[in-house]
Amino acid sequence: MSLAHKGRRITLVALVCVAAVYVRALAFTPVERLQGPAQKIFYLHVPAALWTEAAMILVGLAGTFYLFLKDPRLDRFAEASAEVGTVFATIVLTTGPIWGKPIWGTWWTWDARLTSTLFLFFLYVGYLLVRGAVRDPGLRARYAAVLGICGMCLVPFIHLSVFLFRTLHPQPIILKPSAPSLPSSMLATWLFSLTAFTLLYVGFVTQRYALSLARDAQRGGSPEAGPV
Amino acid sequence: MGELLVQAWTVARKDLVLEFRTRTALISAVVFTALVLTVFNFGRDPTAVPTIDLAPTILWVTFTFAAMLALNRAFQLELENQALEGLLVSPLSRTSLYWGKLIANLVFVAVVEGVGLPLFVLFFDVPVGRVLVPLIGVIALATLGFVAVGTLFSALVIRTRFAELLLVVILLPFLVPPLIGAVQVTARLLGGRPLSEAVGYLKLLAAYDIVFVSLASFLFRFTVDE
Amino acid sequence: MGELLVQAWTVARKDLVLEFRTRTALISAVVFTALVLTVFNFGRDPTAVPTIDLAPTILWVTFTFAAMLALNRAFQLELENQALEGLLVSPLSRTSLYWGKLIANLVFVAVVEGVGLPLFVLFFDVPVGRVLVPLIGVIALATLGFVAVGTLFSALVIRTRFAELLLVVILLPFLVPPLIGAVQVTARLLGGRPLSEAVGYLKLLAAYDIVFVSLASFLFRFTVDE
Amino acid sequence: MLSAEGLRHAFGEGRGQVVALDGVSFDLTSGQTLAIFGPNGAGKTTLLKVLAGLIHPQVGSVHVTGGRRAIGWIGHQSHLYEHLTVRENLLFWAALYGVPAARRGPRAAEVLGRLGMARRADQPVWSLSRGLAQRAAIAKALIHDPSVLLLDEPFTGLDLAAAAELRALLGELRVGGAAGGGRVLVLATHNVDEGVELATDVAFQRRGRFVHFAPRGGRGPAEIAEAYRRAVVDG
Amino acid sequence: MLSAEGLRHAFGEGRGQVVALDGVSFDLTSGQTLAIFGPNGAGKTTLLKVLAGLIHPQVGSVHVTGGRRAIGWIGHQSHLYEHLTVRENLLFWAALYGVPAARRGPRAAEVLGRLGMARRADQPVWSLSRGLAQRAAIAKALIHDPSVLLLDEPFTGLDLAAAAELRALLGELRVGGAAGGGRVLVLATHNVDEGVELATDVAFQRRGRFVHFAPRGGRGPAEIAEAYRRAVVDG
Ligand code: HEM
Ligand SMILES: Nc1ncnc2c1ncn2[C@@H]1O[C@H](COP(=O)(O)OP(=O)(O)OP(=O)(O)O)[C@@H](O)[C@H]1O
Ligand SMILES: Nc1ncnc2c1ncn2[C@@H]1O[C@H](COP(=O)(O)OP(=O)(O)OP(=O)(O)O)[C@@H](O)[C@H]1O
Ligand SMILES: [Mg+2]
Ligand SMILES: [Mg+2]
Repeated sequence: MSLAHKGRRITLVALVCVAAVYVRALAFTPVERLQGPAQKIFYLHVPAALWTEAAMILVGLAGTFYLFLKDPRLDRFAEASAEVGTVFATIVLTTGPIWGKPIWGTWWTWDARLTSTLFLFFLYVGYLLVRGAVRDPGLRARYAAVLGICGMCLVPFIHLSVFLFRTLHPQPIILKPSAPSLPSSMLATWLFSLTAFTLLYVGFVTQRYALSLARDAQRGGSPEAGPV
Repeated sequence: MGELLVQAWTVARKDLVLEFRTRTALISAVVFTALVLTVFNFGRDPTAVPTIDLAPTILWVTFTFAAMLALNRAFQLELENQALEGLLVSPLSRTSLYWGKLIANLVFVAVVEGVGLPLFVLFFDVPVGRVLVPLIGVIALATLGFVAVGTLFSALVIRTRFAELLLVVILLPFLVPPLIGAVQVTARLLGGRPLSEAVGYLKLLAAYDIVFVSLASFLFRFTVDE
Repeated sequence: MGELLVQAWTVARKDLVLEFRTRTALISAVVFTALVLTVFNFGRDPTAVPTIDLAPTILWVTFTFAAMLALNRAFQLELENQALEGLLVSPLSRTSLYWGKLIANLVFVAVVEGVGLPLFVLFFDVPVGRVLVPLIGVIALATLGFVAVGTLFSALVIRTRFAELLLVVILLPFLVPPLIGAVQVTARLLGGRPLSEAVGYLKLLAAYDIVFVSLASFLFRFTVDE
Repeated sequence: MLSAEGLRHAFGEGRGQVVALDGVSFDLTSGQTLAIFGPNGAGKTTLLKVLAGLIHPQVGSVHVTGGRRAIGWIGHQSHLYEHLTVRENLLFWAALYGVPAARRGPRAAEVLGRLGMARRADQPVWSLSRGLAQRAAIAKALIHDPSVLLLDEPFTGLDLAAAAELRALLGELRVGGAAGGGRVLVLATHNVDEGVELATDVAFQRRGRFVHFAPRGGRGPAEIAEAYRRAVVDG
Repeated sequence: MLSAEGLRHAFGEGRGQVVALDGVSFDLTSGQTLAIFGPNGAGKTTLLKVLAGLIHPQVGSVHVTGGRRAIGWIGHQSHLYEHLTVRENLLFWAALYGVPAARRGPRAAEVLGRLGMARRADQPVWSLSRGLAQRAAIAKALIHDPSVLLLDEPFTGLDLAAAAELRALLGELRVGGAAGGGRVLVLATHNVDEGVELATDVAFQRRGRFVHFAPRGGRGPAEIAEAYRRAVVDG
């Protein structure tokens, strides 16, 4: 089975899981008392948000190893992860406002976490733009690694601002030092959806990785390059 | 190391001489500062919005702009007669290039800030007397961080087309933590609050500087071509 | 007159094609808009300063900056391969050059404003729905005035060294009246006050436009060399 | 068609002043080609800029029949926009010079073809090599079929084939094509071998002055070179 | 001292791709001068940029004894800062190339004197005429006394005296001055007459390939020109 095939298979499974999460969420999980049905978007929103950040960190890690090992596979992975991260950031940035409108009565608010997601999105855009602007593959990989590492280090700083700046956004419910404060049925659904999104991430990345392999092969194996 | 610093200083001095001789970017930055300050002064309704609430933001928007100007200028300058090509084929290490540009950028931004701050005090009539030293400290802290990152990135995009644009776009997210920190600390200072209230932000700023100055110092060698 | 406009359009179209192809200045301006809007948001304490009081000033600082970028860009572009020399020795009248640059600048600024306004509404959550048409009217009125003056001045300084700097310096005082007017009218509009309250400022803006657009149209012939 | 009257121009002031033009006068009519030879810094470029109307001389005046529209100028810079293609550049300049819209495309193709640039027409200018960019600059200067051509080292960067082609082209232009009468050419260079054959008149410029200015008569490159040596190098 | 191994480089992709270097290899040792002749767009500049280390070739590699410090490169651009004077530029580049501080001033004066620029040393670069700027660029490339000299149309814009001086200077450099052994020179131009006498080896480049590459032997300009015509123009 080719890599692209595998990727497509995993993505499919993941999408089925996401659908299942929603069936479960809509049919079997209690409606949250204060927020009503709008809270259902939670299962899409939160795992996507987590993976947006995780993907950036993986981009940075891949970059770090690339600088020492010079293995083009690491660079391909970083590229794939960044593109998938961008997609997830887009999901958060669309589901957030859709959720926020009924809850907060406004599409957007300058909550630190919302803003930090927005800037994470900008970070991804910048990263991909730099990749697009440098044509020499070696140089591109190196530059991307440098930017990726900086991006990885930026994520905690952006995160820190959440706790320093007053915020409208819900404080961490699940990922906090004390025990999660979520009804167990919601927690179970949420964990299931997290698994689904992990699969989705793996599936997307695999597909994207296969695509860049194919593109390089099509160029005759010789490293494609040009003036920077 | 000595050699590295000597070469860095050679590059920085050249930049500063050029800047001093043409003054374009410097005066533009100063005038822009004056412009922003003026506009804000006329724009706000003094009874509705107390000065103190606005001042920090205005100060930092201005300073950020000055820094962006400096960073752009830093490599624009190397494009005339393709001097950059000359630098890249010379034995100058990219490390020295980085430090040279960093020094020149910091001097440039410091000068703009040095002019901007009195203008700001004058126009907004904010009481900085008591807090001048900590204020300058915060300015230095925040400026160092983002100029260090910006200089690394400008070395990174320097050989791509649309370098200027790319720089703005990739630098944007990196400006957020130092800016938030700086604005918040400045607000506390001007509001006469005890510095202890701002300690979280000060830590944030210091951590940012430490992380990114060392990261940039470590990473620039990979923007070297060998 | 027809000939004049045809030539002006030739120049403007060339500028717009170039801008579209490189997009540098445009994207920079848009990103800067996003940056300024963001920074302002983090700077202010939402409970202390109501959005409405700040919004007009922020909007206009941003737009002014975009306009300055456009004006700078307008002749920077002509410096590559000294295309400007080519324009000056060609039969193109300075009038057409002026109008061409004016059109290109207005389109450029309009695009930035077109992107900036929705961002502004989104980020600041100001209720513009009811006042959208008059708001756009005010923006157009104020923009026309200072872009017209700025373009005249950019034609004036275009052949001096340090054109960029000179432009900022001489334009600064001319920015004050349209900016004050625009900010005040915008504040009234967003505050839900009747337009009649702003009538004085509207008159100021209109008078400024009439005076300076005709003055520029009359004076540019003297920037022609013969 | 092209006359200059007592031109004088200096750059800078005081001790550092450089007199780039010092009492230059001449009068050229249709069919004449003036070749100006001179060492680096003699003021050739300054003279052509004055003739083109880009520099206003401090003393003296220039008259060109037909005004600006009649002039084609190839300077040290190409006047081309790097991010437009060669063809787009030509169409833009053709429009500025008032070439009728329907003529612009064919005219651009014609000039480019003549200069061996047909294959390169849709390349952006930034991707051209130096010689190719110079050809594009020549095409730009010729696009509106000027009757006064100011050529400042037009052979710079051209390969042998292109240089020969340009010489042929200029020869044709001088005596006039199908369209009408001859043209006036002013050719500035420091190299006597280049383009002497084209000249009807020869001037040697040194420190802003014409130290020699006479019809070429029957003189060939060797004779001119000898005269140049005597007047400029030793003089 | 300077070797290139199977260099290949193309610009752009797909249909618009231009192959600027196509399998170029050579090996030069001290005292050798390679003159590369080729039409516009042949890839001469690209080759020199690859040798200088500015472009990383897509295939192949370059080796220079002494690394970057050993290279002097005169390209199409002068690498000079317009708002510094000629001397300030030279001192800056000398410092970057590690010339000892005490040697910089005298060395700059020496190179400038040699190129007839002594009077112009304290003029800002922006005020120089084209030929004078080219001399300054040459001075910049020679300031650190490089052992490998890459010359891309170095005679551009120079007047006859300066061109002769440069030829003499390069001749001296090749065989080595007082300081030490000979140097390696690579001279790219499209003009066979220019600098043939300097060459020990001759290459003709066309569409990125060396279609001819041999020692000059006793061949003079006329013979080389004939060979060039056969190999490049007709070939
Ligand atoms: C555009 C709007 C929004 C954006 C960009 C956004 C962004 C994020 C991000 C980045 C996270 C992950 C934080 C982390 O990893 O700790 C998150 C988590 C969360 N969001 Fe949002 N959000 C938005 C709107 C909302 C709204 C309207 C609500 C509901 C009132 C909401 C509720 C939550 C909850 C409950 C979490 C889980 C917190 C945790 O367990 O850590 N979000 N959001
Ligand atoms: N803008 C300027 N400012 C100051 N001096 C200038 C300026 N332009 C030219 N000069 C000086 O005027 C003199 C004549 O310059 P010009 O460019 O006309 O020479 P040229 O004959 O074209 O030389 P070349 O053959 O090198 O091109 C030179 O000494 C030059 O340094
Ligand atoms: N940055 C670039 N992007 C795309 N194509 C380029 C680039 N640089 C050069 N080329 C193309 O590569 C080819 C070789 O260019 P190069 O500059 O090496 O030629 P050359 O031999 O130096 O010519 P000339 O004698 O005109 O200077 C040309 O067709 C040119 O158009
Ligand atoms: Mg000249
Ligand atoms: Mg070349």
